[in-house]
Amino acid sequence: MSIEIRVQADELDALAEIAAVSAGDTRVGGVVSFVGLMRDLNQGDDIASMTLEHYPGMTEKALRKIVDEALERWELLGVRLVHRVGEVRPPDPIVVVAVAAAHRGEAFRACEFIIDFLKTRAPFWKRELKADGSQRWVDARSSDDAAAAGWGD
Amino acid sequence: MSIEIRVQADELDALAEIAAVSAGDTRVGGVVSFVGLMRDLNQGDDIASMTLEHYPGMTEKALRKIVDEALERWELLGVRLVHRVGEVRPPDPIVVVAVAAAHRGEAFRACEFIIDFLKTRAPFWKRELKADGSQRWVDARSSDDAAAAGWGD
Amino acid sequence: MIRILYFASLRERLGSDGETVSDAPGSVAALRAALAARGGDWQQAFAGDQRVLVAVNQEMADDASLLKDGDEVGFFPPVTGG
Amino acid sequence: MIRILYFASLRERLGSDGETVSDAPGSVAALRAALAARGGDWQQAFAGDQRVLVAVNQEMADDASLLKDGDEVGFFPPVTGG
Repeated sequence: MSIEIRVQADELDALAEIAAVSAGDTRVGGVVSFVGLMRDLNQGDDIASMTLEHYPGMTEKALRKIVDEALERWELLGVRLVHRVGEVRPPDPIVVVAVAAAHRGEAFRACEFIIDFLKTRAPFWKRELKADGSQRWVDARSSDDAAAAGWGD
Repeated sequence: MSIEIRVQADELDALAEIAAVSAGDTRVGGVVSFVGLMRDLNQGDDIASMTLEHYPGMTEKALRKIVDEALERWELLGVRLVHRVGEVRPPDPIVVVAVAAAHRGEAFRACEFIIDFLKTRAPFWKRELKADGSQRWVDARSSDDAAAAGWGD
Repeated sequence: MIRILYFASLRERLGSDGETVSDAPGSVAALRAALAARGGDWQQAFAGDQRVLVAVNQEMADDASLLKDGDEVGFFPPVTGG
Repeated sequence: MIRILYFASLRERLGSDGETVSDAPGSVAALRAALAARGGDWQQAFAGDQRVLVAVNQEMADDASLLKDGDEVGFFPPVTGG
């Protein structure tokens, strides 16, 4: 069982994380992964870059808790969850969630569960630098609350 | 919109396919992928290798139809679906489904839909070579029929 | 003329990967009946309790599907890819 | 003594990334009320209609959560990671 959770300012190599979640484990039948990428357009505005702030200490605990909950709910063989902080530019990866399991259904459920809860429970905040030079904090989306609520408690 | 569907006897580079589905498209906010890997154990037996047979001509049509259906159901920016044929060994990738979209929910739905339907509608068959030297055709799983039926028609 | 193809375990059981038949039976059901009438493994495959799927011109079909001259019919066991 | 931290847009609005208060109010609700009583941006942030989330000792908490000496309390806007 390979579990890896990281928050990093360095560039995120999403493909390496996806490869690592099943490396050396021939029991794995399926790997489902989600890679969140920075877009150059948000709410109709051109975005030049984004700064990701977080709450050091709490972030790691929150991510661990989300992953532990996934491990309790589903039969998994590996999870890698890596989130970028600091300044990112399109199309940098912001987050990767990779889940390995013997069977695909569990890997799909767990991967989506982890990203849905990360979006509402992990203390990250995005500030966008627009192409016109102005800055703004990104607003939370009610669709993210709805996605997390859909999993029940 | 990048669509790529392939059946190949060559080794499958799953990571390259995942990278390619969003390459150069900064509208993509999320990439969801499924990689099906060959396991060294099936139904309690050690498996040395597997031969994947298909129905040339029909396979490509069937895969295209599944992808077209996904494109109708969800707002997607890219799909790559590559399936291996011929002889594979653990832990070779057998199939990769990579879906790019502006938002993650649609990418998750479409990715799982494509693999669920591939498992019941695309003409591939697996013959296993067990570690003891005997061979057997893999039986279809009723759980795969159930997964595909869950999407309705 | 109809081109028939057999795949995977069905091909092995029948000892044939395909054949051409000169008469075009009216439907898939009629073709299955004609093949089953050969007896032995054919009878078991096409009239037994095994599940043999069918495609006409490389599209999934069923017993009610009609056949015409020049069609390609594929018979095969439930698929196991992915 | 309670350590308070402010994050993201809340930190910018309040012009502070944190502070230490010597009295331990009984609960998160009481601490919010004390901060709101400072008026101006504080009043708006902690008693207005904005959604300000709270964590106690780095775990998500709510207004009913009790506080004790040595606790770390983080206030922040709804999260936007991923």
